[in-house]
Amino acid sequence: MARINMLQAINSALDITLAEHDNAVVFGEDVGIFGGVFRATSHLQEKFGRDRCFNTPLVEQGIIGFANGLAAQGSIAIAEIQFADYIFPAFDQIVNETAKFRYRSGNEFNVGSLVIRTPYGGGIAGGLYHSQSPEAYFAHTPGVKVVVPRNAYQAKGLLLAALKEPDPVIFFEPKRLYRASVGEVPEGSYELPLGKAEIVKNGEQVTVLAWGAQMEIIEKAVEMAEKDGISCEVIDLRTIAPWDFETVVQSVLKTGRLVINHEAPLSCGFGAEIAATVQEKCFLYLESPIIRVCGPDTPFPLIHEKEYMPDHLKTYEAIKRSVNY
Amino acid sequence: MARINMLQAINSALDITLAEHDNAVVFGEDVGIFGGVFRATSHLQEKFGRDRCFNTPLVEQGIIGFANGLAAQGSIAIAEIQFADYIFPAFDQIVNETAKFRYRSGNEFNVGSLVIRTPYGGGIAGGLYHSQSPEAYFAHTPGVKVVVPRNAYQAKGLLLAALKEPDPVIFFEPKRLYRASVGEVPEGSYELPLGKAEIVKNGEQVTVLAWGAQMEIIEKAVEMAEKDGISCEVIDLRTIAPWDFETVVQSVLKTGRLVINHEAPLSCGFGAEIAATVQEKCFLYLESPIIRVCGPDTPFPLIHEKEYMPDHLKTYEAIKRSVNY
Amino acid sequence: MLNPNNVTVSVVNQPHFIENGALEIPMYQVLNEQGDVIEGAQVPDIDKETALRIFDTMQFVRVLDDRMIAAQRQGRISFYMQCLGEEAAITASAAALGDTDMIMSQYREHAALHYRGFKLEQFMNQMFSNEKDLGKGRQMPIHYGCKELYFATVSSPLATQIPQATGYAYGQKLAGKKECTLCYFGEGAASEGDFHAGLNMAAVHKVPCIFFCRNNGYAISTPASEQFAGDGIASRGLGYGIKTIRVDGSDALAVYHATQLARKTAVEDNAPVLIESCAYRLGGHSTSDDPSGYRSKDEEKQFGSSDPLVKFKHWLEQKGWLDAQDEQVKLEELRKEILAAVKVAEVIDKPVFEEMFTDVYAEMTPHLLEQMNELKAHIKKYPEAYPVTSGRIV
Amino acid sequence: MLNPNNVTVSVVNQPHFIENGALEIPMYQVLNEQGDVIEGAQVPDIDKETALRIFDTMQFVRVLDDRMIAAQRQGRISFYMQCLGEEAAITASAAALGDTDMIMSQYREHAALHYRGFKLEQFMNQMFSNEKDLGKGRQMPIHYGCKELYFATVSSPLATQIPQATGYAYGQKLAGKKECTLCYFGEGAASEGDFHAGLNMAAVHKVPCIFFCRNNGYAISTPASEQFAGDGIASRGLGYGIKTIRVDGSDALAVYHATQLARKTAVEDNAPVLIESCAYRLGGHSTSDDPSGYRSKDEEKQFGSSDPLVKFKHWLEQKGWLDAQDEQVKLEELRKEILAAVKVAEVIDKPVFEEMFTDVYAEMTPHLLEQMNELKAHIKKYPEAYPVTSGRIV
Ligand SMILES: Cc1ncc(C[n+]2csc(CCOP(=O)(O)OP(=O)(O)O)c2C)c(N)n1
Ligand SMILES: Cc1ncc(C[n+]2csc(CCOP(=O)(O)OP(=O)(O)O)c2C)c(N)n1
Ligand SMILES: [Mg+2]
Ligand SMILES: [Mg+2]
Repeated sequence: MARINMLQAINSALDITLAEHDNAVVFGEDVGIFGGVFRATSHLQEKFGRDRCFNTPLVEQGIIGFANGLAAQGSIAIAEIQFADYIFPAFDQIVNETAKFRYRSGNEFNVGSLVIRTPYGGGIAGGLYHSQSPEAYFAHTPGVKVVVPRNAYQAKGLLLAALKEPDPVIFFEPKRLYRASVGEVPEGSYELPLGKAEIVKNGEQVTVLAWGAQMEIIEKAVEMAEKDGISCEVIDLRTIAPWDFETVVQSVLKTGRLVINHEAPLSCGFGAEIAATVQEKCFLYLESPIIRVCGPDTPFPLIHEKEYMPDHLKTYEAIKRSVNY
Repeated sequence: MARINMLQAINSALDITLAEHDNAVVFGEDVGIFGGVFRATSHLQEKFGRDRCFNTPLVEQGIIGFANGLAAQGSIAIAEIQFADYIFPAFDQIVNETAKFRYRSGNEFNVGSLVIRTPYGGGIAGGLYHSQSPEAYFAHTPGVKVVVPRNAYQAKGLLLAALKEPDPVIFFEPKRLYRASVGEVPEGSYELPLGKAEIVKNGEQVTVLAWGAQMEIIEKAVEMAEKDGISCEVIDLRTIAPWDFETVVQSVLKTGRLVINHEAPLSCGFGAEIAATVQEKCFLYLESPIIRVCGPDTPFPLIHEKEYMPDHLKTYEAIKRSVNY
Repeated sequence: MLNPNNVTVSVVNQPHFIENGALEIPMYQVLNEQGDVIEGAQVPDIDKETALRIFDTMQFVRVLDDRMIAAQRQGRISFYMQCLGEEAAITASAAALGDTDMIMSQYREHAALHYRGFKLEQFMNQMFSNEKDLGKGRQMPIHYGCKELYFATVSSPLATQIPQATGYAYGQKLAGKKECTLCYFGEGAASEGDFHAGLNMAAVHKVPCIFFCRNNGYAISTPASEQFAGDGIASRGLGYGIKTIRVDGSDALAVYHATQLARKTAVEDNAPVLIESCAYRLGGHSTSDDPSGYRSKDEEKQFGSSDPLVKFKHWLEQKGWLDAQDEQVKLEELRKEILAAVKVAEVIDKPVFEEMFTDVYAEMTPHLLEQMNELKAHIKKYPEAYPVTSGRIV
Repeated sequence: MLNPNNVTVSVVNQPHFIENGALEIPMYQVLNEQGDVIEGAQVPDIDKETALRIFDTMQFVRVLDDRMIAAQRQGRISFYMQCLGEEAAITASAAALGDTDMIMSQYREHAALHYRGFKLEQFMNQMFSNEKDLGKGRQMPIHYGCKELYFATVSSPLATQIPQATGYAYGQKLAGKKECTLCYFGEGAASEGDFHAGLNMAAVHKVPCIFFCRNNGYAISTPASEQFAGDGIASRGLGYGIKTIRVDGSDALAVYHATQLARKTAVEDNAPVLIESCAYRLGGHSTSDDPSGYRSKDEEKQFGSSDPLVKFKHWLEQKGWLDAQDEQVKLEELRKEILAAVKVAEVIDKPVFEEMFTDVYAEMTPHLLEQMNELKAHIKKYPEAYPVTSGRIV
């Protein structure tokens, strides 16, 4: 165990995987000698050579197209998209190819050994194009799995699990926590389960749910609420697709209330799916409407970042509204 | 008034627009002399010349990139994407450019005069790649408007309105109705409002909501349900973004029940947003959980198309479940 | 690298523009219109067995296409695409590969699959979406794929296979196998961004990949002249620093030779090669298409003259490798076999209902399990409404 | 069209591969390293006023860049990008345009905007995201845009402006205006699918567009040698059938002349032109970047020698158009002006909170209205948490 940050944890997961598997390859824009613009791939080229860790030309659709082919061939393809905002040129390769590779071929071929890593989210003064949280687009895309870690420990364990998973995974990394999230992380290999939410804190009156960087936001809000005497259950969804509805439903059956938080715009964000499912499965148990605390339906504005963010205060207010309904 | 089909209605809207505006341009794959693979653009090149209606090279990202530029210049850009399944290579141009053009420039520039037309949906034995309904992706994208007509009359009126709208519009055309939907359509120009749902039928016990080609499906289901003595209110949403939550909420406040139908996969489909919003706004009035009758979370399978489709029987069963909860 | 900008360094002091025509890209031909070897032409090393296997495949596909178009007209299958006029381009290129070289195709290249050994009934099972289809009936007719034969499953979105071929070939190189990937695509698909991505990455990362562009003059109704303004697709090769050749796609020998040489470059030098094969698309785009809406019979006559089968047959006969007498009998037999295979395939059961939910993920998720069970109960309630599957739901 | 395949028709009977080096693409230069006109070089028609305006802009930008990098280090702005080494390429190309020609840029081309007349305070207002920013504070620093000056707002996603430039130019042609669009992008951005789309469509649809590629040897840390394997970006022009020229990007006269000629072709022949301008990126990619992580000081020294300002200044002095004496005074004044402008801009109010919701659509939708009102109430409740806007919420 050592105290390291999330970038180091991710780097370690990649390092372990490249060392274990000769056919594991890391690639993307600037991931080579430079180690990526955030340095998540530092030293990998040095250690494993230019064949196993390399810069690609600047073309996201090519990176994912290449990754699909490489994974279909049987290699472990680990692609980096420099910012989640730049995943959209690769959208066709992901939605029409990655997600449907196994299904359309009747399992003759698959790209299960593909992991796409990409930093997402706001809070770094990135404006419209260095702040987006596009997980909902992929949650509407059967065939891919979507994972978002909340801290260094989770990041390494979930990434190692994603790399073993026989399905393609999009791994969204909360970039504002890259250096900020520091914690005890085992040096060796370990895995945390995909498709399983984690109850971070037990509580009675209201379930508060988020994922990734928003976890620390809701935890802060919950702290405030508990001071008011509101007992909150806190859930980290961890995997967005397929999401662990059972854990969430169990929790809401108990608390009768649900507050969901995400950074992406409200409309048709993943919070909508959670709310729609939970209202159906917990109908008779709900004490108040499910509340979503999300980004508004605007692009991400630089100067009004604070106003835009679904922060702890907005979440705290929502918890109170939920309980006092 | 003449009885024409949806393709003719669309063709007429385009014809009127090209005749009225010298700077209106129609383009896309095979839309020129051939008139498009579905013939929605028949005779337009003949009438208005190759400068005003033309084939593009086979590159969707180029078509929408070109369209964004052309609209920014001030022309009326009317782009066709041959199948909605092939809109994904243009996803970046739509999500990062079209949708954010006005916002990011502080209204210095805009692409409000852009309309993207594209046939969507299943029911024509098209399998994975000629059947998709991707409207939810765009509903999660602030800055674009999304419209889906249910018949020939609606198609012409909504398309003409979309062409006048000062915002970019994605116009999804239900391709299985192209020839099947025949009705009285005025020869001249007329507009139907964007952002307004239509109550197609009044009822008391349950609100049944859909859009586009699924309207005839829910109408069939409602017919069955009414024979059982269930009074249904039927709503055609018409505009997906921004959607008319007021009309829907008013209806559910009255009926206390809601069944939503869409072809796209259930998870994070637009039904999720409707359900999430309605449970919040109608919480105390809901008599039973909101039910979504949707495509399952799989790619669109050719041979199991019937099984896949959220058909009238599934909808009928859902209506009964909703009422008998 | 010459310098940080990676450009040549010669200097001029007058503004000099490069224009169309600056570089001649001739077309490689071995056979003339009749099928005689052109004087002075280099005939590739080809043995009798290979030559006959190529010819057999070309014939097979010609007859198959003809019969399946008829079957589509009769409403027995929903859709079909033929390769009329392009049989030599596809078959001879596939023949120049090793058995374990990967083929990634667009959709008009079933000849390559047949050459590899895909059986008549396998074609049929796919087209009739029955339970023996390797693709489990999920895709439209002609979307074949077969892992055993190293033929990637066809995917309708155009050009997506191009960067995938680059990635696949990279994996082959990494594994140290002396294998390559051959990627087919049309001149229309070459307009997609994925083409640019795939070729550029292949050149930069030095992968053993052959990019085989079938320039057949049309993308549905769009003529090549409205698709690009350069000199074919070959003129792009230089821009990527990829070795490039243009061949007459109706000439099986030229295609075979060019592909042989390309394979050698790919495998021995770990370098991609671009082949532009020109052969007019003689038929409609697909059974949904009617070319009379966009091109004249005259044009079809003028450019459809050079039938690859006639040419290659003539050459085989001259070599004394083919016995012209058998021809009619053989074709008649083939027709019968195909018709018989249609009849078998169309009555084979369709895939069971559960196959709708498998293969979305390696293992079915709880969500899908729930959805599957709900649907099962529903079908049991209304079996007549779902005749394809209800009979076998228990 | 030559034939349906749209290819040249010459035939060879031996397989002949086209390879790198088949076509020489020299670089156009007028000035040598010192700034002397190379013997025999064609000097473009340029008047004193234009030449001095180019030089003034180059100087302005050099000083602005220097000062704003310092401001970023001091934490006054969050981010900056300089164009060190590329001042001539950007300024001289912009100078060759008409006032109403559209400019679509990548991000490193603020020199073009200054040349057009964008004022110092306008730059500042954008960088400080204050309420006078034309972009309403929504984008990161250096994402300028100005309708009045025909300069499209910068958008971070790379290469998206390339097909947009094609479309914009198509609109100009349709409107019958004798105008063109100039589109700037880096050699890295040229790898994107949108590059391929934009250039191919421009050639096919014959639009008056100049594609100006700044090949500066790097895309962040990725050297050109890992970006492409052909001969620069110019070698792609032929593939699209686009007239193409390569120029020395540190040579203001060569760039000016090439762009002048390109504009003539664009506007008079309705034909696109590709210009590849080579000038080494002397500085870091942005203030977030540290080049020492991926390139040597040696390399920087070797290729950074030819300073476009030094060269152009030398030429101007030789012409007798520039008075060397004033130089230092002028630069000092500029620095002061800039510092003063920083101080003004940084204290101007930020855009009011409502601007977060405007311009998503032409008119605010009911959804946004609801969200805005909710947020307003929230901010009123917690004003200290939203100091940027709470003060002006009523
Ligand atoms: C991304 C995408 N866009 C559009 C289509 C529809 N489409 C199918 S085939 C075709 C034409 C392809 O032409 P080409 O690549 O020249 O191949 P050919 O049919 O001539 O063999 C088009 C436009 C598609 N399948 N995928
Ligand atoms: C689609 C997209 N992918 C990645 C990035 C991140 N990014 C910003 S600038 C840059 C390098 C661009 O290099 P080049 O085009 O050569 O321009 P230069 O910076 O050298 O002027 C990258 C990768 C981006 N902005 N957009
Ligand atoms: Mg073609
Ligand atoms: Mg560069």
